[in-house]
Amino acid sequence: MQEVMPATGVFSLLWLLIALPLAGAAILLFSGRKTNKWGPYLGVFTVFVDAVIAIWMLIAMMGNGSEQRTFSQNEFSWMFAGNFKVDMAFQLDQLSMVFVLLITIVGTLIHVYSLGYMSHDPDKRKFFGYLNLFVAAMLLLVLANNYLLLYVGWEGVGLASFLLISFWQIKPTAAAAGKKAFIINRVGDVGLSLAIMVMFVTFGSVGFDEVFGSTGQASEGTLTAIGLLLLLAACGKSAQFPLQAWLLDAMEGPTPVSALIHAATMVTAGVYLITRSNPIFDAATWAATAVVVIGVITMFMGAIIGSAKDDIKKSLAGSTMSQIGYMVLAAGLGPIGYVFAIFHLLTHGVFKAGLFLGAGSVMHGMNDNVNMRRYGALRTAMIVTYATFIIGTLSIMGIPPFSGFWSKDSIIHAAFESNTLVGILTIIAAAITGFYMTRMAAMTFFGKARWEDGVHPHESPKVMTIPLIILAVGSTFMGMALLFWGNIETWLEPVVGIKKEEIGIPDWLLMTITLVLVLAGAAYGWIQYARREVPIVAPRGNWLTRAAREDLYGDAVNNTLVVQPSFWLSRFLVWFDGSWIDGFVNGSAAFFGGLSARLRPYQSGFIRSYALSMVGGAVLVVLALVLVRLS
Amino acid sequence: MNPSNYVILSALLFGIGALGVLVRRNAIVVFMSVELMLNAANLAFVAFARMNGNLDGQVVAFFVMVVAAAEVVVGLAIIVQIFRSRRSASIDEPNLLKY
Amino acid sequence: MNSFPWLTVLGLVPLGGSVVVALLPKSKPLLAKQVAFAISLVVLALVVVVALKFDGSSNSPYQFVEIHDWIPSFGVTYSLGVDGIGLVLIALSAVLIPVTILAGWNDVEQPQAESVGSVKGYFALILVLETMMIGVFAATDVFLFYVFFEAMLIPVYFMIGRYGGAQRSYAAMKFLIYSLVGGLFMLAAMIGLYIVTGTFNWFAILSGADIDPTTQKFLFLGFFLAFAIKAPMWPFHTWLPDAAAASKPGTAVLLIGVLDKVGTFGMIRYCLPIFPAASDFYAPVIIVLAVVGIFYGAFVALGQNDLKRLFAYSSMSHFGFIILGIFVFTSIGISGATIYMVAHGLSTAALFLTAGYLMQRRDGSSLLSDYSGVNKPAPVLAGFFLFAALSSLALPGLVSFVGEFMVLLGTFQRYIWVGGIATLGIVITAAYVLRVYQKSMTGAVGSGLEHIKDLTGREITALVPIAALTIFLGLYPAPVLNVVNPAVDTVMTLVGATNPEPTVGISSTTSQGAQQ
Amino acid sequence: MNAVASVIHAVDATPWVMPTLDYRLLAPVLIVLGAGVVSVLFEAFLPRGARRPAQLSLVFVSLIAALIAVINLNGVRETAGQGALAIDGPGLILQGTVVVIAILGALLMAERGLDPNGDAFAARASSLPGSEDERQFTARGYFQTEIWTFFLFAVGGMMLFPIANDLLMMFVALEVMSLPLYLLAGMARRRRLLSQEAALKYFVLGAFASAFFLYGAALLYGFSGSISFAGIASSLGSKTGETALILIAIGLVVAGLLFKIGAAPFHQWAPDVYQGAPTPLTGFMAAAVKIAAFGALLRLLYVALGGMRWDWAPMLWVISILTMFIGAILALTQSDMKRMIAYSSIAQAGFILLGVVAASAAGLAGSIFYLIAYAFTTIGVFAVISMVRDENGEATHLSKWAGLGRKSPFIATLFTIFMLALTGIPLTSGFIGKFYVFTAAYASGDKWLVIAAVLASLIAAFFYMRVVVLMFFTEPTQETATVAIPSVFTTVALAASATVTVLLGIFPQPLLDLINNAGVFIR
Amino acid sequence: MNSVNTGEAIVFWVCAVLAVLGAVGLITSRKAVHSALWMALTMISLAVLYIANNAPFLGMVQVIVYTGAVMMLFLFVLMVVGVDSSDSLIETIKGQRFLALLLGLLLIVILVWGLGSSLAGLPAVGLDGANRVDGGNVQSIAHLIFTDYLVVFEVTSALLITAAMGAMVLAHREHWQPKPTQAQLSVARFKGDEHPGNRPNPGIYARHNAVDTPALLPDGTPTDASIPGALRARGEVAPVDINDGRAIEEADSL
Repeated sequence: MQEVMPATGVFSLLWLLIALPLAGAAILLFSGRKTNKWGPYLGVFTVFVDAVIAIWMLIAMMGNGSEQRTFSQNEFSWMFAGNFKVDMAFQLDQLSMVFVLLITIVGTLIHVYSLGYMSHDPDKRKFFGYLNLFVAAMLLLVLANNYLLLYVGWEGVGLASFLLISFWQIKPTAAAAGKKAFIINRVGDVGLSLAIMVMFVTFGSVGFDEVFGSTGQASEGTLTAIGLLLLLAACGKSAQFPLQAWLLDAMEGPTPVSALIHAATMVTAGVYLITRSNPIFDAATWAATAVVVIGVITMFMGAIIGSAKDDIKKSLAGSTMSQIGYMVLAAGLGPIGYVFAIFHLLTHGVFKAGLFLGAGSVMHGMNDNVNMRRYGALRTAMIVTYATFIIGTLSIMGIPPFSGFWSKDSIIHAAFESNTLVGILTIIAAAITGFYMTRMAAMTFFGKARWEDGVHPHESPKVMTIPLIILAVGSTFMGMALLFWGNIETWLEPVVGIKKEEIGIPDWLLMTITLVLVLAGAAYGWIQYARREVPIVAPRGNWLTRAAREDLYGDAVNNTLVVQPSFWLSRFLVWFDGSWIDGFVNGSAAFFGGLSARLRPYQSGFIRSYALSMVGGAVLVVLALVLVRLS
Repeated sequence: MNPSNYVILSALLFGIGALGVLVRRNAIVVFMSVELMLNAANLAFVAFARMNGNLDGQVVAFFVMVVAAAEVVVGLAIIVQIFRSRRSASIDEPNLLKY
Repeated sequence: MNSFPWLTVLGLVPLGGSVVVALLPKSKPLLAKQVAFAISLVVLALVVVVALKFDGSSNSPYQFVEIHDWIPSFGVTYSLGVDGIGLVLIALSAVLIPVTILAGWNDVEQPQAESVGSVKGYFALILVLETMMIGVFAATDVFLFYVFFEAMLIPVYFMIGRYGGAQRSYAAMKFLIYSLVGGLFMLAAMIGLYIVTGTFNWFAILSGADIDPTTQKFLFLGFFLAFAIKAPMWPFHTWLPDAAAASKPGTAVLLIGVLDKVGTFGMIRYCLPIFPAASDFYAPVIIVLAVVGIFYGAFVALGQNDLKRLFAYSSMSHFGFIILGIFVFTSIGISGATIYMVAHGLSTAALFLTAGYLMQRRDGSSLLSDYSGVNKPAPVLAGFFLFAALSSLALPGLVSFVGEFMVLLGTFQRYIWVGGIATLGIVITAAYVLRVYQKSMTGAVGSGLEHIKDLTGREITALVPIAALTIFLGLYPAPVLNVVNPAVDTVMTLVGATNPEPTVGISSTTSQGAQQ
Repeated sequence: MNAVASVIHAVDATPWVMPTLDYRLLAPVLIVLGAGVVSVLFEAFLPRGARRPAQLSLVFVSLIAALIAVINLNGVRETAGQGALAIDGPGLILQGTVVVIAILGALLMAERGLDPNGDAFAARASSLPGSEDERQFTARGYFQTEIWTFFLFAVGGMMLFPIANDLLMMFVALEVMSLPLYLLAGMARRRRLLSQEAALKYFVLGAFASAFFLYGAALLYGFSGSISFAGIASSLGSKTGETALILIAIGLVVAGLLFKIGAAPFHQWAPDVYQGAPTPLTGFMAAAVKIAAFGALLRLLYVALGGMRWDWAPMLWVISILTMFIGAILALTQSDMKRMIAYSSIAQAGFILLGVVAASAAGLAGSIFYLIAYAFTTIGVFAVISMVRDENGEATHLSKWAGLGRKSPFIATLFTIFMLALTGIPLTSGFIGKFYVFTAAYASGDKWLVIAAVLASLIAAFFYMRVVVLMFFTEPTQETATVAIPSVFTTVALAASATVTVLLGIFPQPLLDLINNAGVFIR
Repeated sequence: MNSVNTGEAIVFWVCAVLAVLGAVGLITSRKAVHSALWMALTMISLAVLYIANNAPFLGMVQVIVYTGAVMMLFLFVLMVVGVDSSDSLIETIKGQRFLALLLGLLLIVILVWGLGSSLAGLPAVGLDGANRVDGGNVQSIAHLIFTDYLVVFEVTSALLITAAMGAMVLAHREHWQPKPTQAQLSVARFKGDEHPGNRPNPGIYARHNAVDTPALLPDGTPTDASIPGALRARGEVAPVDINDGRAIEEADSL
């Protein structure tokens, strides 16, 4: 167990990490048009300051021994009743630290990039407000010291995601995509809620320390339940099967959003959750296995979808799914894989952000056209973008020495350590990665220009390219830096533990096989899309392509199984409410009205009828008396 | 024979009077039927007075006669008034107030 | 200082104010509004004072107690006092009234053919209603409670019937009759209670002998029916959509935001402590109905095209949560339900007021299909609408989340499966709330909406306190929990329920120790 | 034979003892009946112009004197008039209420400010409707002032009815009360055919009911050998046989009284009579007759037949439920205000019967409270009805009340208060009344009766509130009536009834104390 | 007199039959006058039965008050209303007759059964004792009326005043102007335009003496003055051929 240190020194600023962007968001969102001018800069500034603080904290943390790197700050009691008590408390440990760094640094870059990308948007101020809100929520997610507070960040990033996806909400598709993202995420949130509840019922607390501290006493069934529920949560946030359908639609949002939220940070929250909950998964093998299965499935789904999409962002989104699938399966492997899941998460955060921003840069130059079939030969028109994008591509494909190579190779290795089949599957997926990334790069930058009329591709302004360059540098060196200089394995070990197993084949062989397969895939992509003419209208393709273009029928399945039945039920209940429940109410009113109308004729106005009823009454009264006496 | 036969007779007369109220349409006849009922009650009072051995019943009967006389006067006045307005003594005729 | 009759004064101020407002000349509607608003602020200030003087850590759960004989023949006392729950709900009313007045500043003024009442009348009625609401939450005599409970109907009846929309007569009547159904059965049960206990005074009833279970079951039904209708619980809910649809937004806010809380408040205050055995006996049925209500309301809301009806059904769904929280008999559940009441009051206010602003900009149409793309011409309005929507779907960080989660947790603690199923409700909630937002606020600007004005300063001013409270209490609910929890503990003791202990490891004491 | 023999039996004649009459105890009744006689003299000897002021002064002075006389008897608990009258707490309260209601009723009847042509009574009841005679009498203002004689006699009868302590007194009081009312009911100035019809119906059915009462009384006498309630009560304890006789006797006597209170199925006269009779009289009648008749019913059942409680309670149970529901349900579809209130009064009678069924001290007190509350409210209701007019006089059709709240908010508000009281909404007298009788019934174990009453209240609420809907939630139209400005008479009556209605709702304790201290009937 | 001797039994049976007969006649006669007469029969029978029951005073009062006063009042009103008025035998209210018979008979059955079962075999105390106290039936009743029932007795006066006054108010037509005296009437008669003398009788000098045929003035011209106003108003005046009279004269002269 790690020792929990009080948050002193720079760590006393923990709350500020969250509060700064939150304040930024509040100012930007509530201040009105007055702040239009300087608002975006404020947005950048807050995140930048966060990044500075984060780096400062990192330095401070490295000054401590590896067992004294957990800092906790308790602000106040948040919810409490009976034996339930949750604090507004933050905790920074090594795992959080890397996330804080990722979020603040990549966040800063993307904020800067957005200054250019969104420069013409009238609602720019709001955009930065949302971005700041996102950063704040994401930081809360990773800094929370208990699951419930984590949940706040968890939904907070979902909210920011919703807001940013539907940022251009005048487009119905964007609005719909935002809603869809939120609702599907909510399904995952149900999982998280329930997991928290099970934890509370089991352990009497939802704090990380308390839960993990007594994991050993809980039954495996309970832990499996918690694990599966957490997995459900992770599926929602990280777009894992079967809750993957929202991510592709989420590309309706502005590209920086896709980069920050739907590639680098938010979607990896699921991985964070699983990794953070490692004591639970370690004790619940079935849940861990499920995590692996989900990861594998999503890894392939994402890859296949990414291979078929002509929309550059959606293709990248498919790739994101696939890469997160890697991370998830790695996390599912247990102590063997946690570190590498996080490792890959970090490298992926950087190179995928770069790729997305690159794609954004391309779109910027192509009048926001996202169809790669109308790209081609852009390498000359936008050289910086081209260069950084290619670096990113190489990185994600796992070509040495780019960052992706190190992290992905670690995962493949870990997979083999755990289970040969999973290992083989990861290699195959890597090959597909090679294919679709090459396809993307080829369609965009190589081949003939297939531009639409009136499009004049041009390089993006500095404010956009500089972040690209920085991210490209990161894509290149970060893997090595983290692995060798940063020593990520030992860094994270106190939190997640680490375990090494021997595998049957030597490392170099595995690496080679992987590389060969990736290159084969890349070659196939090159041949298909750089050498050959790319038709402007997509050919029909085989069944897999068609299915992939339909997101592997994810929406169709959701519609058939969930959405449509819901609407039918809703319509039925509306009818039922009006006709039956309200019908009963109004019916009983009508009944008495009708009864009244039916009885009125007996008040006939004839004295003799009245006398008759009086005689009847007298008889009734007498009979009643007699009957009572008799009974 | 038993004195209670008087009571039985009064019951019979009472019932017949009630029946008369129900079936007759001439207001005056209806009213006569009511008087018959009062008389039946009187007979009962008288008979019970004898059976109980006190005179309260007879006193009551006496007062009932007074009351009945007053009632007759009022009743007939009302009937005459109605007759003047409507030229009819039918009890079914005044039938504007109903439902 | 406690001898000062704070609660009486609190109740009398709005009552006197309403008389003043009613006596103002008809020709000066503005003055009437200003006076009404000022009085509501005075009440709010008084409530703040009372809240500050309230001692959350005190041993006596009821404070500011005043007891005077009222109708000694019936054992009826004029007895007031607040516990945390009552205090919180009084505060909620005191906050919502000025907000409603401000938001509804011009609601009854427009030359609308449908409305038949005078401007000052509306505001006078609001103030009367405030008195009744304070009374109902502060009464510590069952009879007194009932008096306020029933008398409260009348101002609302007039507010719906005189100032409402097309179906107002029908809706007002339906509201009244429905309420009377509950009220009269409660009267019968109350009488039964009196027969059994010989008193109406709350403290005396509690200290009195236990009622035998059979009687409890009988009497409980009377009380519960009244509260279930008021709440409204499925299937006693159909008055609410009609009432909400026919009333002015302000009326709807007070109706759903505060008035309906009387139902759930009554369950906590009266059903549970007085009839513990019956509560226990009926709890399964009620829980099932509550869960049905959660989903039923949500699904019907999903299919509604009328904004006000939709919100009414959503409220019904929310009330399902509240009732659920109450009847699981856990501290978390009941505390959560109380927070949920506050949260729901705020979110309903936000929803109805923004929807009201919106509708006012389009001739009062409440049809969802009449709106689209409002975000473009009126971003502030859309923003508040979104905020209200998020508050309604219990976004973490907002006070509604605190309530909802605690309710669900409390439920889960007691009945795992019920809690699990109820949790699914949050998905549907998100679905219908966002559907409304998507349809009305996003997309292409609907015809006729291109030039609508964004919110004015007054309108924003009305919403800001709600939003601020929603966020503040979402992040820092302690002020509410501090006063509510002792009251809930009292209820738990009275109902004889204990909180389930965690299945393993840390007992409650050590967990607290660990977190300190 | 015997008959002849008995006549000449002047053998052992005993000297007569002069009956003792405590005039203090009889004072209230004597004042009112005496005033009635004086009123006859006024009619005979005063010039036409002087009659009305004289009669009005007489009426008010005598009623106030009677009220003082009643108050003077506070705490008295004994029989008077050789046992014919029972002067006890409940009786005095009922008597006092009758007097107060009579004062209010007299105020309504004296009103001449609402209609330029005079009060609500026909100038000449004997003139033909629509005849030249009628026109001339009206135009010349030759109003009948005999109504005040009748009124005083009726009040006298009502004051006797609840304190009658033997069957004969009760019967005579019933007739003294009823005969003038039969006459007055037929004397409306407008819609005279309806009024005469009302009188005929009231009279014929009333006489019919009296006959039932009387026959039942005969059988009771036959059973017990006594007509005094005390004698009957003691015979119930001592006699065991003759069950059928006593049951039939109870049935018939009670049926006769149920007629007067308008309980179903003896209720059918009420709507017709209420609608046809002159409105001020309807108000007075609806309020005061109910008090008197319930008083009598209570005394008969509690004092004379208390021992048969287990026999008559279930029967009244049925009657009560029947009455509540028939009244409430039939009122739902009425379109005439007076008629609707008539049905409402039937329903209210059903509620009061709850207190009777309870057969306990609480039941008695509850019934009395309810009666008082109901009476004041009813007077107020009819005061308002008499004020709402169009060019044809009183506008009793409901459609004419649409939008009245807009045209005359104050009067509409008062009427709303009355409707709320009749509904039984808290803070009005009606609520406390309902509460009290329900409590009494519940305490006596009639739980399900209370539930039934609750249901009936619910149905009743619907039509009461419909009036509010009509007045306040509807726009005025061309048809809408106007509220005539009344003179001081109606104003005072209205103010008094509204004040009492609200005060009893908020501070009922003084009256409750009064009623509870009054105790139970003397036996 | 604890039991009924034979003589009384005979009286009872005769009078009972007559009383019931009268009652049945009362409710079955079509003509109201007949009903009244039937009722008188019942009344008198009852009077006899009262006497047979040791109530001679009541018997007499019955004859005087009922058969004398009340029945006369009835008959008097019957004359006012129209002595010929008779009920049609067709029942107009649906179900009334059936239900009336049903309930009426049920009532009778209940009463007769109930009373019969309760009273059968019950000994009668008899009034000898009671009557003897004050030396006779009349005295005893008087004693009671003026002691125990004094208040009732006094109150009854209110009833009688009410009745008298009610009858007056409802039936007495007061005049709104003083009644003209004979002198005033004759002055008015001669001042008016109308012919002060008798009007011609119908049909004088006309061929017909039917009322609708105008009389002929001495000069042979017809005059409407002989025709009742009602007929004139209805226009039912028979045409008169003036020449008719002449023709007759001529014929006579021939």
